[in-house]
This record gives sequence, C-alpha cells and structure tokens, in this order.
Amino acid sequence: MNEKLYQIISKVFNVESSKINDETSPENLEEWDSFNFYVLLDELENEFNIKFDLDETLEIKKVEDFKEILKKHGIDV
Amino acid sequence: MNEKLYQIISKVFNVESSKINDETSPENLEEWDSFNFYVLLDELENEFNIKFDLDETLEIKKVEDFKEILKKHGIDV
Amino acid sequence: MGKNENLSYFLNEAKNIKTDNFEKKIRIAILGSSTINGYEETIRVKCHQKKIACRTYNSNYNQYNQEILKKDSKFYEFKPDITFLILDVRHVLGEIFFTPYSLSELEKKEFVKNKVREITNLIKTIINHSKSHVIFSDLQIPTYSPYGINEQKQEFGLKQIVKNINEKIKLEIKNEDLVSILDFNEFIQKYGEENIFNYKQYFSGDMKISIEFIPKFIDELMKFVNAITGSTKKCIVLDLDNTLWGGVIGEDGFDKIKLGDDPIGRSFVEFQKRLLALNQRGIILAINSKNNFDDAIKVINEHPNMILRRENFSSIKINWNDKVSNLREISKELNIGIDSLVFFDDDQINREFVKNQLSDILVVDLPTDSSIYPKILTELNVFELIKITDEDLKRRDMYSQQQERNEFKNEVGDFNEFLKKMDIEIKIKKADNFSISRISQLTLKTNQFNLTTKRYKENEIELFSKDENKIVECAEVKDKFGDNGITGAYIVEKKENEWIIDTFLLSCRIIGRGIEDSMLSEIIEKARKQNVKIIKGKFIPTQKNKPAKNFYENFGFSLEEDFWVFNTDNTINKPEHIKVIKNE
Amino acid sequence: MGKNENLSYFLNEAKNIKTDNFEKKIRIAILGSSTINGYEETIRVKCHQKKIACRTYNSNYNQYNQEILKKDSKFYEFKPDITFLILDVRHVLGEIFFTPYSLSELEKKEFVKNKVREITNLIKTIINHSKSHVIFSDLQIPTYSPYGINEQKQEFGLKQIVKNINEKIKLEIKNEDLVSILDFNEFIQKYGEENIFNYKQYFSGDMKISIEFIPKFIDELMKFVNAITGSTKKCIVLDLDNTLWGGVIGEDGFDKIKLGDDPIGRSFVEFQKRLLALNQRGIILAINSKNNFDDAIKVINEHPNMILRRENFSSIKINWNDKVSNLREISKELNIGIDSLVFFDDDQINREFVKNQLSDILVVDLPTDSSIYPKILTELNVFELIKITDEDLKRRDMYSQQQERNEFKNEVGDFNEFLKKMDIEIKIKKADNFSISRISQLTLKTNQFNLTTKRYKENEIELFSKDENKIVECAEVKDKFGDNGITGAYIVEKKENEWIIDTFLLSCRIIGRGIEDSMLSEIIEKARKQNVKIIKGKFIPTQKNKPAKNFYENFGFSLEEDFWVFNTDNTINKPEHIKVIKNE
Repeated sequence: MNEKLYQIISKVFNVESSKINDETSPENLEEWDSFNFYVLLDELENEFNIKFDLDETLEIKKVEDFKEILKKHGIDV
Repeated sequence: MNEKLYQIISKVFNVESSKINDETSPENLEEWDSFNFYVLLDELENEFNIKFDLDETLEIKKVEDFKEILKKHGIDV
Repeated sequence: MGKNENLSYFLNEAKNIKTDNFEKKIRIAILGSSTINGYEETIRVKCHQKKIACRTYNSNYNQYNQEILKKDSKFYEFKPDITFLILDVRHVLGEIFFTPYSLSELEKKEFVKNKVREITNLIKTIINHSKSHVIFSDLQIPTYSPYGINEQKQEFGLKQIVKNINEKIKLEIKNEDLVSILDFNEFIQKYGEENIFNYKQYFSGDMKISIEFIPKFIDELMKFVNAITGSTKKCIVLDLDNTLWGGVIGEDGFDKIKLGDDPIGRSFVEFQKRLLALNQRGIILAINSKNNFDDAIKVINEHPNMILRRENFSSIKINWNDKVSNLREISKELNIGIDSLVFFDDDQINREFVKNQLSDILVVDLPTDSSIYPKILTELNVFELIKITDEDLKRRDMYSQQQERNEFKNEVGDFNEFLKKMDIEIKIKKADNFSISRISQLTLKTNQFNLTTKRYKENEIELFSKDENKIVECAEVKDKFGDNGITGAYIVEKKENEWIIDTFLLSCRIIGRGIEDSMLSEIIEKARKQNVKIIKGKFIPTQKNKPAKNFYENFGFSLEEDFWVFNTDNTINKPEHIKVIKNE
Repeated sequence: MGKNENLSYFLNEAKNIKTDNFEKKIRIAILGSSTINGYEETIRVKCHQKKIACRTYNSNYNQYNQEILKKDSKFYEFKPDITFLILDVRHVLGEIFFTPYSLSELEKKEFVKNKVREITNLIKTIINHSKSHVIFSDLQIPTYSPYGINEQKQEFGLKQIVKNINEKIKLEIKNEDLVSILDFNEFIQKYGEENIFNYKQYFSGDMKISIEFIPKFIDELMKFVNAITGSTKKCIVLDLDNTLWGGVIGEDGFDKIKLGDDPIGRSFVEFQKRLLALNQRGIILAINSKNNFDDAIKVINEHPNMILRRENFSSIKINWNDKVSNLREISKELNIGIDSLVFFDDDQINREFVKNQLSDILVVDLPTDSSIYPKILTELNVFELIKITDEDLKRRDMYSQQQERNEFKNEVGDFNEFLKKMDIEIKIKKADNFSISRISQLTLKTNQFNLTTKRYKENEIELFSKDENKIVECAEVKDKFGDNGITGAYIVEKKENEWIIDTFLLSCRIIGRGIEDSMLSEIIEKARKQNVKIIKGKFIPTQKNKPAKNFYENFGFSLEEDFWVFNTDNTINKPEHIKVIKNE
C-alpha cells in the first residue's frame, strides 16, 4: 500500500518512485510545486474514493503527512 | 449474492423478499410495473457499478433474466 | 430528512403515508409533456417530511393540452392549489430541435411567436379556470447545436430560439401574481445534462429526467411548495467560532482567527457573503455563541475581513448560557416562532442538544469541512418566498430599529411613559395592488397574534378586496425609530345587522403597544358610522396564538355562544398615544 | 486518443513532446482572470494528438488586463494565432455577485454597460494589435441567486445582469470575423457546476474549473483550434445494419429491422436526425455497407421511419467488397482526402481492419449500446468550422449534383464530348466581403490541387485584398447540373516586370474539367493587358498535391531554377468549352 501511494506520487510528479520516501517534500523535490500538489490530492481522492477536508490538506508538508491523513480516512498505507 | 439481488428487487417493488424467486415476472407479481422496472434497473446499475445496454434490458422478462444479464457483466449471483 | 434517498425510497414511503392531520394542506397538480412517473410520490413524501398534508394529481402522458383546455377535465375537478407545468424542449420544438436550418429567419420568428402564444395561453387558461398557482418550468436550452461553435454567431441559432421563447414567456407572465417560473436551466447547470438526461431511459420510456435525479428535481418544486404554504424560515442563528470564522477567538485571539487571506479564511468570508445576501433580502440574522462578549464583539466590530457587522444581527447572544436557552430568548426577543429559526453550529454536541430540546427548529448538519459551508447554505432552500415584498426587503432595518426601541424602553423605564414617547402612527389602508400580496403573506405566516389563523392566498385576498360585503384593510405602522411597514390586517364580513370579524392579526413584533386596540377601534367606529350595532368575532385557539387569547375580553367584548360580541353603542377603549390616519 | 485521461497524464505528456514537425502549426495564448495552470500543457498534448504543432503562452495570474493593454507585452511578443480570453463571472461582477441588491435598477444598467465596454475594449485591442483570433469564453450564469425563486420575476436580477452582459458582448463582436464566443454555459450545462466547480480548489488556489474537468474544458477550446487550423472532417461514412438501423436487413427483413416504434428503433431514429442536421449544415454523408444493394436501398427509399434518404448520401457503396476498398473509392469519388473521413461501423473487426489499413481516417469506437450513438456523434467535435459559409450550406446539394454529373459522364462516354455538354461557366471575382472567408477556408483546407499550400487566415486574405500590389481573386463555377459555388482561388504578387503566383488552388471535386486552365489563362491575359511579360509560379510538393504536379508544365511553363515561368507573348492554352465571365 505504501507502494501504491509512492506510485501515485511518482506518476503525478513524474519522477522515479525510488526518489520518493516519507521525508520527500517540496524542499527536496523540485517537481513538487503548488499546482501539482492539488493534482495529487485530486488523484488520491479519486483513487481511494475519499474527500479530504480543506484544513487537512493545508497540514500536509511531506509524504509522511499523506500517510497520516489517508490513515485518518481509513486507508491503511 | 442471490440474496442481494432478491433484496434489491424486494426493496424496489416493496414486497417481501420471500415472494421473489427466479420465475417472478410482471405476470405473477402485480407490484412489478413498467416504471418501477426502470427504477430497478437504475438501482442495479448503481449498486453493482455497471451499465446495461439498452437491448439487454429489453430482453428481461423475469428475475432469472436479471441473473443472466448480471453474470454477463461479471456479477456472480 | 432523507434528502439523499433515491427514488425507490420515495415510491415506497409514499405508500406508507397515512392521512395527514397537519395544519398546512396543499393540492398539487403536475402536468407534463413527457413521462412524469415518480414525481407525485416524491413530492408527497417531501411534503410529509415538512409537515404539509399533500394531495397530488398527475396528468396522463402528454395529455396536458386537453386537460387544460377542457373546462370539465379531471385536472380542474381536482382543484389544485399549485400546478406545475413541465414541458420538454424537444416536445415544444419538434423537428426544429434537430434541424433549425429548415426555417428561414422569418419563419423562426413566427415559430417563436406561436410557441409563446400557445404556452402563455395554456398558463392563462389555468389561472382563469382555477384558483391555482401556476409554476412553469422553462425550456431547457439545448447543450448541442448542429451549428457547433458557430451557434453563438448565428443571428438566430437553435439556442437563441429557445432563449427567446423563455424570455418572452417571462415577459408575458410578469404581472401575473399567480404565475412563477421554475428555472429549469439552473437545475441542468447545477447537476449537468450528462447526469440528468439518461439516453436509455429516454428511449425506453420518454423520461426526460433520469430516475436518479427525480428527487433532486422535486427539491426544485418544493421551493415553490414551501413558499406558497408559508413554510419559509425567517431567521438564521449562527454560532461564531468555526462557524463564522476559522478558529476559536478565546484561544487563538483576534489576530490569529482565520478570516480571509488563507484558504480556510476565504471559505468563511464566502459563507458570510452569502449570509449577507440573504440578510439584505430580509432574512434575519442572530448570534448564539459561548464566548466572552467583549472578545467576540470586537471581531464583529473591528476585524478588517469581517463581512457581517453588528448591524446585520438583530439579536446577539454571546454569553455562557446554554444554546437552547439562548435560542428561546432569541425567539422571544424577535417575536418569531422557534420553527422559523435555522441554527448553524459547527459543534455536533450543541446541534444534537438543540435538536433534542427544540424539535421544531431546523438544525443544519454542518460537515467538518468549512469549504462546504457556502454550498450547504445555498442548498437549504428554506428561505424561498413566492413574492419578495417591500416588507421583506425592509425587515432587516426594522429589526435593527426594534433593538433601538428596546434600548429606549429600558431608558424610559415606565412602560406607559415609553409608549407615549414612541410617537406611534398607524395608517389604515384598504387592500390594493400594493398591499394584497403582503396581506396574504401575513395571513399565511402570522401565528401568535392571529385570532382565527385563516390562511389566504393572494388570489383569495384579491377576490375579497373586490367583494362589496367585505372589508379588507391593513395597518402600516411607524414610530420615532422608523417604519415597520404593513404589520397588521383584518377582514370583516358585513351582514345587514352585524359585522363579523373573519380575520384579525398583527405581526408579533409589534404586539403590546396598543396597535391592536387602535385597529379594532377603527372597525367599531366604521360600523357605528354605518349604523351597525353588533360586531362579532371568534377566537380560534391554536398551539401558538395564546398572546391573542384575551384580546376581545380585555377590549370589552362579551362571550355569546361561539362568538365574542361588542355593541357599538358602548364606549370604545381607544388608545390615546396612537395617531390613526385613514387612507380610504 | 487518451481523451479520458486525467490532468496528470497531460501534464506529464506535455513534457515528452519533442519539437513537432507537423505541417499544421498554431500559437495559442490563454489569458485568464483565475488560475489557469494545466490548461496550456493539456492543449499542447491534445494538439499533438491531432498532428498540430502547438506553442502556447499563458498570462500570469490575473494579469490579462495589463498584457492586453500594453502593446509591448510578452503576450503580443508571442504573436498568437489564437487567444482565449477566459474571464470568471465572480471576477467580473465583484461584490455584485453576492449582493445585487446594493444597486438600483439604473445602477445595474450602468454596471452592465461598463462591463460590456471594458470587455469589448479588451477584445478589440487584441484584434487591433495582433493578427490573432480571439475566443471569448462568455460569463457563467450563476446557478444561485439570493433572490431564490423570485429571481425569474425580478426586472433585473442577478442572472439577468450576466445574461445581458453576454448578449451585449455577442452583439458587439457580431461582425468581427476574428472573434468567436465559447459557450461556457453549455460546458456547465453538460457536466454540471456540482462537478466542474470544486470549492476546495477554489479556496485553495482560485481554480474555477476543477482539476478533474480541465481536460474536458480544453476539449471545448480544441473545437476552435481544429476549426482554425482547418482540421475539420468533411464526410461521415456509415455502415447500415446496426449502425443506421437496428438488426440486419438481410436476415431480419424490411419489416423486422428496428427503426422507430420501440426503444432500440427510437435510438436509431435519433441518431439519423442528428446526422441529418450535420448533413444540412454541409457535412457529406456516405454509405459503406456489406449488403445486397436492392435490400438495403429499399429501406433507404421506402422505410416509413427512415430519416436519411438517398439524396442525403453523396456516395453509396452497398456491395460485398471489403470496407477499405469502399472507403478508398468513396474518397476518390468525392475527391476528398481519406483524412477528411469519419467512419461509423458497429462491427469492431471492420473498425480494426480499417484503422489498420487507413491510418489517417477517424474510426469511431462505437459502444455495443445503440442508445449512446447520438451522444457519441454529438461529442466528436470534429465538424467545427470557425465560420459557416454559403458553400458549406450548399455542399450537400453540390455533391448530389456531382452524382448526376458522374452519371451523365457515363452516359456521354467520350470525356471531351462530356465536357462540351456540361455548359461550364466560371465567374472570376475580386475578393470582397462576401468571399474573403471562403477564400481563406479554401487555402486552409485545400490539399490536392494546391500549388503552394500556403495557409492564410481570414484577416490575412483581407489584408492582401487591400494591397495594390496583389491580386486576390476567386472562381465561382456553375454547370448544367448546378452551382458549385466558390471553388477556386489565386493570389498573385505584382512586381514591376513580373508577376509571381503566390497561391493557386482548386477544390478537388472540380479538378480535370479545364477550370484550372481557364483560371490560369485569366491571370496571363490580365498580365498581358498590363504589359507584364513574365509570370512565375512555384510548385511546392507535399504528400497530397500530386494532382497539381504537372499543371504548369502541361500549360506551357518552363522550369527556371525554382520557378515555373511563362512568357505572356506565348499562345495561351485556353479551354474552349468554358465560358469565363469577369466580374471586376
């Protein structure tokens, strides 16, 4: 499941999934910009059939935070 | 799965599910009218996330036919 | 509320509705050019949920023309209060829908003219042969034109034909008070033709609205039903923290709450803007918040991104009392029923507590995501009015004046002294075109100071006003703080030797200032002049009209059998502090 | 075609596009009042899929005003061919969007006037400072009005304000050939605001179209790109059994095929009606069916529910040949390229075979459900024209006449004899307001008999026509069977001692009747009169213009370096059987 998340992130940001880890953030991945972050959110919502709250999305600073928020929505990654 | 189909049919036609069997048809169930037949099709499509072809729906004469058509769409009832 | 239930839910529920004994009753006819199965069941269930007893009539498939034009049809026999006329654009346009080229510009114009005439003729025939409101669902603008992107540059393309028909019908019925238009294109815009139109169901049974979307469409119809039955809400009561702004003022502080400037803050600003729009249209706003008053009021008065300000709120309860007590006080202070309130609070425990204690209030189930608040408010559909009167637009001001009055009262101390200083002035007016809709609205909505609680639609009031044996008058009330608008009305039936008061009511927010006595005095004086000795009136008790219970008795009427009776030779107890102007 | 891919697909694909060497090239600027991230990547990829080399320019967030008004902006520097101006209704309306009450009727009218002036000023500024087409996406009519159901009875409600702005802009730009309007409300109607507008994305980044629906919106933009680059399809080739009617005529028989009367039959009738609409607008229809000719043609001629009849089809191939051979013959017979054909066939094997053999043809992937056919046709979006000319509307007739001509030819036998009996008449006309758009269309769309294949937009042709040193003329061709309309054109550059033929083209369906020779003779005679001795022209070979390869040589030109040259003292090989009328 971890892999699935990494896969989606790697697809949206168009980078090798090997470059993705829990600490990946806009600071260390230049492909992560403010727009494709929203694209990523949209893909995750569609993929897992969930809806994030606006304030949840504002808390996400790195890949690990995605895991947290998905867990909150019952998606175990 | 048989049960699930009967359940939906019984809910839409508003009859006891014990009154439903494979031979149930508009002939022997007065609650089955031409309009709630479409309502039933709609519910089945939504429930199983499939789309029937128009000509498939025209072939349905009794409950057994629903099973056939669902099987065709990969739903095992 | 079962709002998200699908059609089979409504079909089954409709079978379970027992004869309703609700006070509000409505008879609804639905006439359509396509299959409208399922509509009447859904509307009956939705009415039942709103405590409206509803009977329905469905035209046979595409028989609307005959039903309307034949005066002895089952449709007229049904005596509808509301008639929905739902015509499909394909049906109206016929082959033109596919091949608009086959007509010349001139023929197109002729075509539009004929269709407008046909449809307005149908609408007007219904009005002439019944007392029904008519709601015409306008024609869907096609989402596809064979002209393609050129459609927009055509002198008179396919879409333009439909737009013209819609616009012209709108003009034709503009002055018909009984006719309204349902914006069908808004419905399509909201949910999308992709979803609303199902080709399979269309070819199978000429269904123009997919089974899945029938309940949503009935919500559009319900807006009119709510408005016509007077089920409209009057006041929105709002929590503050995480409801009007993001965060908690007591913890985060003035500078840290979220209001504008960031995504969360922008969502609250949008929510406030939509509240302001409703407020400007006459929906009252109130605050019910557990907070230190000073902290919270500072945000309202001073925060640069606040849209709603102190003057937008007609009642402000910022304290540590429980929410239910505050709601009761707001209801009392504004003199409107608990069932006219809508309560917004982000806290689910508060909401459940309120629902539990005050079953008549509408408690909105807010999601945890504040970005959805504006959408939730927009989709409530409980603030609809069939006609927005001047009083509606002025209401906001009137409630602010009310606050000033209360403060003045506290200042003056002695109540009689206060009344004298209020400079109250009443203008008594015969019902006319300007006041008929307001008088009807008052009979539909007034519960507390209403002696007989008879509900009359606009066309009935109009009929009464032309009846030589009836007096239909209203009272416009002013005082030193401003204009209350038309806030009282009565209907009197003139018999040879006695007059019977059929209806006597007063908007609750002005009760207790002697205005009711002045109005009654007016009736008695009028009778005296015409040498009528006996004035009779009933008090019909309801759950809500206790404030009016002792009105006749206190004035000097005596009970004889069912009626309270007054002999016009007796002295009239007319308040001295009120100036009455007659405007006959 | 990746049509259903989501945005991240387009964002990534956009990075993979190498410099395109496609013949068609386009420069697209997108100016928006909200966030338009993702638009340019998607449009580049969609252009690439259509073999259009596309460069894009994006305005900075909400900088469209400055970019348009400053003549030295990066926008003008980019030299766009198409500019999309996408303004959001909230942005244009400002606070009025929420509180239309704050304005009086008069102020509202003033507001509408100002906004229309502002926007048309922007549009006209672009046209004046560039050669770009401007596509204005009109304002979304709000799906919610604080007036609620009363909106429709307001003299001038919120929606009416927006409708008025849209209507007035439409009128203002009506005669601007370079300006078109994108019907944004159609887009909303199709998919629904519920889906297109995402509150979270709106508050987060001022996105007015949700990420999920950006690719769908770009499809709307692509209609204009296709039309302007001349990528429009000309002909729909149709199978019969289970494509134009339900069932198989050879098996089920005349009375048993499904056409009208039942759900399946109704879906085919609807499909035919939509085809008829396109046919009436100038899209050619043809039949490609494996059947006994007599069985099938009987249905077309005699079936009571058939919508399309024999005269609607410009080429009919009902035989037992394979589908690819038939398609090749249709293309040859109608004289239009394989890449101008769209092929509808319910049989997947046929479709794969055709795709495999004829890669340039558009083969439509029909679903097994015939009720979806009309929707599939409507959503193809490949028949768009930036301007529908008289020739487009007449095309259907012209192709029917073509069939008669072919039959006549077979009758006459000898080709020269046939030509003499055709009574061909050519009218040579200077380019004027009536013909400029057609001449541009011819340069954009003519591939086979086109000596230089230079593509010119309408504004360029207009410019040339005003240039004293250029001749821009067209040929209107008639014969005993009817009017072919404007089907030939040339552009000549006049230098002091020689004339250079910049463009010379002929619609392919009239090649080979001597018309091209008459037109060239006309140029030479004109030069002779003005004492110009030398006429020069280039033949620039492309994949498609072989039919024109030997034209100059056959006429008597000789090759000198890059040019074919003719001395006007030489005898002119002018066809005798053609009557030339000059209309100068």
